[in-house]
Amino acid sequence: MEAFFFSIGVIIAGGTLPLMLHRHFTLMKTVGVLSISAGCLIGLTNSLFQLFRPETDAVSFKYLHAFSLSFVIDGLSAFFLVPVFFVSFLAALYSFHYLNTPEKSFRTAASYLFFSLLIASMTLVVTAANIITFMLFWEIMSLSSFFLVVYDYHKIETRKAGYLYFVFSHAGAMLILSAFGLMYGFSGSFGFDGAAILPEWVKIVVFVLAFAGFGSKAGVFPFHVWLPHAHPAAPSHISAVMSGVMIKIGIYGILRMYVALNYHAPLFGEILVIAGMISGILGVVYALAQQDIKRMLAYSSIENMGIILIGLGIGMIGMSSGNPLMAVLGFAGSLLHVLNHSIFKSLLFMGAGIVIKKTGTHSIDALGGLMKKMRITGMTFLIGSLAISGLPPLNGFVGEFFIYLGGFKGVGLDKLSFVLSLMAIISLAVIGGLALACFTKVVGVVFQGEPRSESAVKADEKEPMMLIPMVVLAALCPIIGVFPKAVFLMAIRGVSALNLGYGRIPFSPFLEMTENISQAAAVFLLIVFCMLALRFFLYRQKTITRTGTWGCGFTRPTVKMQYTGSSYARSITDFFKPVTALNEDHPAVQGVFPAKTYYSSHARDIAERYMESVFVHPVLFFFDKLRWIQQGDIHPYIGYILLAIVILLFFV
Amino acid sequence: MIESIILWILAICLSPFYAAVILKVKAFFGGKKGPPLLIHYFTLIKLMQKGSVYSNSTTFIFKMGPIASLSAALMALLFLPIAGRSPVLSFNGDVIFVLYVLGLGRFFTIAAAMDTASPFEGMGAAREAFFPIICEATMFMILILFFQLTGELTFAAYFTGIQTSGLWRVAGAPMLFVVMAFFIILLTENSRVPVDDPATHLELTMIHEVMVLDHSGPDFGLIELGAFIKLLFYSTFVARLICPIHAAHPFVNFVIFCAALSGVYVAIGVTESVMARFRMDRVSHFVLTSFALAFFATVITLEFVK
Amino acid sequence: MIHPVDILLILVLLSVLFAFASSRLPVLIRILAFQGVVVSIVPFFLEHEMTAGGIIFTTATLTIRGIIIPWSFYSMIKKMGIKREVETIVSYNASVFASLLLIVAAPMLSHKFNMISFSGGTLITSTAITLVVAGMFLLMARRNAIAMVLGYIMMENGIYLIGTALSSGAQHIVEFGILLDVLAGVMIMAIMLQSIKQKYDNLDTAQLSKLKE
Amino acid sequence: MLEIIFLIPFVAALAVFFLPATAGRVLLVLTGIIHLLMTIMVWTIRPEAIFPDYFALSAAGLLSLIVISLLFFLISVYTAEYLKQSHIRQENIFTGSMLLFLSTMTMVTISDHIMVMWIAIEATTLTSAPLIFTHKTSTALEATWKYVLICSVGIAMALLGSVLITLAMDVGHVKTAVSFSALTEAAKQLDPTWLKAGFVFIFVGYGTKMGLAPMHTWLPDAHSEAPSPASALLSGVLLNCAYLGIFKTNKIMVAAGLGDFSGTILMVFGLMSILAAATFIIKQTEYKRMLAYSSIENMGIIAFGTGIGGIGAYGAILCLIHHSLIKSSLFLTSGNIHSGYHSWFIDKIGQLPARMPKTFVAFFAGFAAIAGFPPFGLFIGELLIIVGAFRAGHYTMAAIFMLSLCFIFAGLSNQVFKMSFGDVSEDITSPTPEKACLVWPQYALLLTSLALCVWMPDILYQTIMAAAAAMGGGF
Repeated sequence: MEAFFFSIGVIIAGGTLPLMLHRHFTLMKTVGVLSISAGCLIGLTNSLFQLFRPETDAVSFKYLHAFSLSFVIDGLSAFFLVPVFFVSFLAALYSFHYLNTPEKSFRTAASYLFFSLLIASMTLVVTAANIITFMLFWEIMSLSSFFLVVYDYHKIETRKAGYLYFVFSHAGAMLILSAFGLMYGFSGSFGFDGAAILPEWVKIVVFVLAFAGFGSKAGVFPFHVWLPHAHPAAPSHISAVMSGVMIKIGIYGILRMYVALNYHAPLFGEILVIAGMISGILGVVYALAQQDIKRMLAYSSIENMGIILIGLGIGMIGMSSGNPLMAVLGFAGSLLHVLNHSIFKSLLFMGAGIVIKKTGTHSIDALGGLMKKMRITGMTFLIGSLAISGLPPLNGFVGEFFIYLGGFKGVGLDKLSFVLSLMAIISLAVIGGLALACFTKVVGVVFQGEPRSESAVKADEKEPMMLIPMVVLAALCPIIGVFPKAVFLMAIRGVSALNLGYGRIPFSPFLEMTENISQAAAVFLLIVFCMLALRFFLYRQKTITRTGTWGCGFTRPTVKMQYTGSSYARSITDFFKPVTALNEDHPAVQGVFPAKTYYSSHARDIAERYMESVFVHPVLFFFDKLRWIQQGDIHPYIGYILLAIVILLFFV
Repeated sequence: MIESIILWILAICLSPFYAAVILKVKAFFGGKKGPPLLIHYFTLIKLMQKGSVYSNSTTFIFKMGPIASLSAALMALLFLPIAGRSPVLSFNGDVIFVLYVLGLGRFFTIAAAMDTASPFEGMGAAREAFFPIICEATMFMILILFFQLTGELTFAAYFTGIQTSGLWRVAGAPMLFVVMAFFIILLTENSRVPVDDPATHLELTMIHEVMVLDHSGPDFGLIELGAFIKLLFYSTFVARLICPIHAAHPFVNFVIFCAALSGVYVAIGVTESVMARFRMDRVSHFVLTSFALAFFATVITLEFVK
Repeated sequence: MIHPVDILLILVLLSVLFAFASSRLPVLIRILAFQGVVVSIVPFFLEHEMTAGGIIFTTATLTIRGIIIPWSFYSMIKKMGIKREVETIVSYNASVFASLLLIVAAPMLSHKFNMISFSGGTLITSTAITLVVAGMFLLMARRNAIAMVLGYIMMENGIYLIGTALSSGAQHIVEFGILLDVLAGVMIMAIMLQSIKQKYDNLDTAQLSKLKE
Repeated sequence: MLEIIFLIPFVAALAVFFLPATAGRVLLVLTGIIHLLMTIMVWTIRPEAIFPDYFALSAAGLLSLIVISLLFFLISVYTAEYLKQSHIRQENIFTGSMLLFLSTMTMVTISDHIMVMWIAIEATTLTSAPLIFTHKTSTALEATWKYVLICSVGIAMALLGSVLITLAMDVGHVKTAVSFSALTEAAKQLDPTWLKAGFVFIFVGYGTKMGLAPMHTWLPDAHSEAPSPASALLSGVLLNCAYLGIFKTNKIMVAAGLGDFSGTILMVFGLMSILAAATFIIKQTEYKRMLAYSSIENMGIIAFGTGIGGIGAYGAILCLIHHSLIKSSLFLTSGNIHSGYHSWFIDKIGQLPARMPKTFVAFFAGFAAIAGFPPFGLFIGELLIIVGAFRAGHYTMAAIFMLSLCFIFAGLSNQVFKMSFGDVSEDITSPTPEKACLVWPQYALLLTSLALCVWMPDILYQTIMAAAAAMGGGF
């Protein structure tokens, strides 16, 4: 535990020192990055060590006399600590070259402060062992990430994003607090472990409330509205941390509540599976429809949260129906996906960050051909895309594979569990296919083909500190994909902390599965290698000519003729028409010599649309109607006093 | 094991031959003599001997495309019980692995197409990305059914030995739906009429062929080979399902299997001859039909089993 | 036999009626002066024994309520040339009707609280309630600022009545407090009145409704 | 010797009326310092009062006293600088009234007798009226008029309530001093009907002064029209004084076993206040009015917490302390913003970080604090109130409470965003000069709130617990 707090101390120091050094830009960045990354490394080693230790560490401090700040590192906490420290470490490195405007020296320093606070609060939330501690650091986490989101507050979209994020995180916190309040109300103790004695109906209410609250942080549909706004608005290393790890804290919250309540109602699993399916499918459909590269990645995070939730739901269904194998597979699969998603999503955000920085545009349809100028970025982005599409032999597949296996175990169950397992499997399949379409679109349009605009022509990549983290992350994807054993053991450690009542979870049946994956992946790589050799052999001493792309007989092709991302996605989004209504803007062509015209379209998020018309407008209308109270004349004001007295006297 | 590997190699070698059966059937319906049954071998050899022309727009991904798609097809075949013999590789959940490996092949095919900056190839890529989504859903629906029937998640459990006839025994008539669903998947995944027309010359209406417009020489050869293997892979399902007979002697078995396979290819050829290809926006409905069939099969069977 | 206090109280109630009906400021002020005097002398007729301090306080109250305040308002109207008409929100006829209703309702309310069981006449509590509510009514129904202040004074009269008549334990601090309140409060209000007059040249509070949502 | 603490500012105020303006400023700060020192002394040695029937120290009073004293000191530092910049006619009246205001508020905190308390609270109204009227504009006039009249009517109700409580004593044949402490001890013997009636009147009366809806109507006007230091005082401490009256009466009610009755009233009015605040914050156009409505919200929260009792009462007292610290800092900051942009309209403010970085930090930190974010103390207070509400089983009320807090947050942050980051029409991005004396008091206030969320002195904790214990506080 000391090492844990020490690492947090170092991280915070990395946030405060830059504030003092903000006059020396490079020195400030060096100090900040070094300190934060060193702290993260210490924390990472410590949490790996903690993860494989049998006993849990607990520590408690007195707080404001009556309360205590207690922290516990059990398997679950340690499991979530790993990605938090790891991704933050790489994001800190990445920021060194990413934040390179000396004119904004002070703002950069402030961003390091909030960055360090964000890391610290995430780790403290994950280790918090009572309500007060949890809420305290949860709110600090929201607040510090908010400041990071509004880093570029000059842009109006950023301000809108920051506002949405702020309001949603507050509402989410209120929901969580109400769940905690109920817990405290019935148990009378602030600790999580007191929750096990609640009556059953209270447990259900608590779980539902907590799910809604944590779900809004995790970006679960329909509480996700803030996410596609906030993640693109933040600087890219922050997006990487937010999308890579911060939203997982919401998942952690759900799991922690599940552990604390120690109640295995089938309802929990059902809620999670259904929410997961909706988030997964809609998330990826919207991702496909996006034209902004970071927004698209943000929606893809929603999709992956859906996959994780499906896994958790399968685990909970397995738990409630007394199917240990299904439970462990579901939980372990989704924990694995938590880890994997944090790796490839932060990789993709970092890649997108470089692309945006170098080309100055967010729009997918304005880019193209970057693979030639940004080789490393392109390669790593490609690997990340393969991984996030869940393709073997990369890591994205591993988690999904276990979730599938768990889901198939559920097919053998009765009625509702069967239907849900069936739907879970089908939706995982559909999500997989759509994700593939989505990421082929991004890779194909952004990195391949020819540049579609001037800005995409003069891109380069020279900053090593931005490339190294991406290379590290990209290397991890195939490594975990081929040798999932180690991370799977980590996930099992996490699952055993879930208090499922199975005692020690045996490793052997699961290790066999990971062995299978390794073996198959190895065979596959062997085949690929043979094919490469074959190809090399076939091309010996052959004439290779280079020329323009064949235009099917069209002799003057231009880059404008290329297929764009929007047209690529159109047929699929049309298939999901009811939820992906397009907003089109296209002034009609008129007159003999028509002026230049344009066409723009974007898919509107159904939740966002209905949030306005179903919730925001009625609320505003209601409060508008109340405004006559303060109409300026003093006479009714005195009447209010009389009225209050008269009404109250009735009750005397 | 050795036997399985021999069968695997045999299947690879036979795949171009069977693809030519389709051409022969189509020629028969067209009242023509048609190309020889070994035409695809000639084409492959010819292609392998040539050099290549690459577009200036392309990168290494363009060259990765053929390799990835061929490797994926080869990998998939490794898990497939050919002629009812146990496959080379098999483990719990290999069906999922295979489907996703095929996805990897598709990813690279699409990426290679996008690499050329050609509008037509982009169009094909978009379609290639779209239709298989529904196919995968159907495949998983069928898998759920098979899992319910056998309790296993391997191809070996479905198509080895007497297992297949076991499926028929338990599920009965609904199995016909599954066969039809499989056939539709086969047509879609392998870009056959009525989803796609490999013989057309109008790039705007093509899916798979248009994606490989810029590939040439050995690269194109590898793609072709991959396509043949993939076709064989799906045809094997259908063949085993319509002809689940398992004889004691492996050779007899193999002959029966080959005959069934020929039947499937003839059926493809007949379909191609008597049907016109769909309008692009109707294709998704057609593919959805397969999902509906699989869904009904599952629901009916489960009622039946209970 | 009619208790002497009751006679006083009936006079007070009458003054309420008149106050509601009067449309002229000077008349209103005079009625309030009269009411102040009557209310102030009520303690003399109650059965408490009067201490020296009590007598002093009562006399002081009498002077302030009956003489100083009315006189100062009177002179203010004269000096500043304030319009004598009282602008209303609720018309005079309706006001009179309301006051009648009030006088009927007040005893019912005092019954509810068993107030009659206290020393003094039966009327004392209902009169006090009437005064308080009537004062608030004036505050709500008159637009003229002076009339509103007068309403406030009427309210204070009612509270004074309850304070002195009903509670014996409250020592003189109650009376002192009320006195201070009336004096200082009215003084501040008078300053405000002057400022309003300076700013708007009349005392119609309808102009004072700019601060609103 | 306790009384001296309110006599000193009184004497100082009298002196200021006869001194030149600059000397008045010095005396203002000086009195602030002396008052703070004396408050600390009162905390440590707890002197006896000369008139023990009228004045006595109570836990709640001590808390209010230290808050008043600290706030006044910091605000006086700000005011001294503020007065140099703004051109207020008859500055002596302003400074003198501030000191008188301090004197009367101090008197509220140490008064124990029901009537003395009432007199002191009424006196705060009278002494603060000149502060609101400082600018002498027509709107200031209107605000003052409404303030004086509505508060006087309200306070008259409180007087009636106090009289009714003495009646309750008579009916119950209780013979003690009419002081809160004595009454709390004898609460069981008081006549419950009269006590309830008395509470209703006192609640409505002091509630008017405290700004509980629907009696809050004067508050936004008065707070927006007063000069910023005066608004800070009004919002930061005046409301607390009124609350003290309700708190002490509620204490009697709880002791008399009528806690349910008074608690329900407090909770319902608390919720109404929060909803009223939400109504007007959402579409607010002037930032000072917005802050004023936020005060109404916080008073509602405090009333709600007090009504819950138990852990909620503890939370309410925390909220009371932190609200004073934070809200007064926000009002002071609003004065800075006005001096930079010369407008009270939210639309006209923008790009704060570029133009007034220090003010921005104070403003945004204040906003985060008032919205209940850690590491500021309001967070703990609100958290305790919410869990307390659940503990006491008021689920519906807790739900309404949290929902309206969300609405208010949405409204408040929308406006604060516009002000902080929005674009301004005129294109001035060069920083406006910011005097140290005009930002450090805010920082000090916010840092105090922050520090109290991290570490609380034992004596403070004991006092809060003692105050909350009367409401069944504690855990």
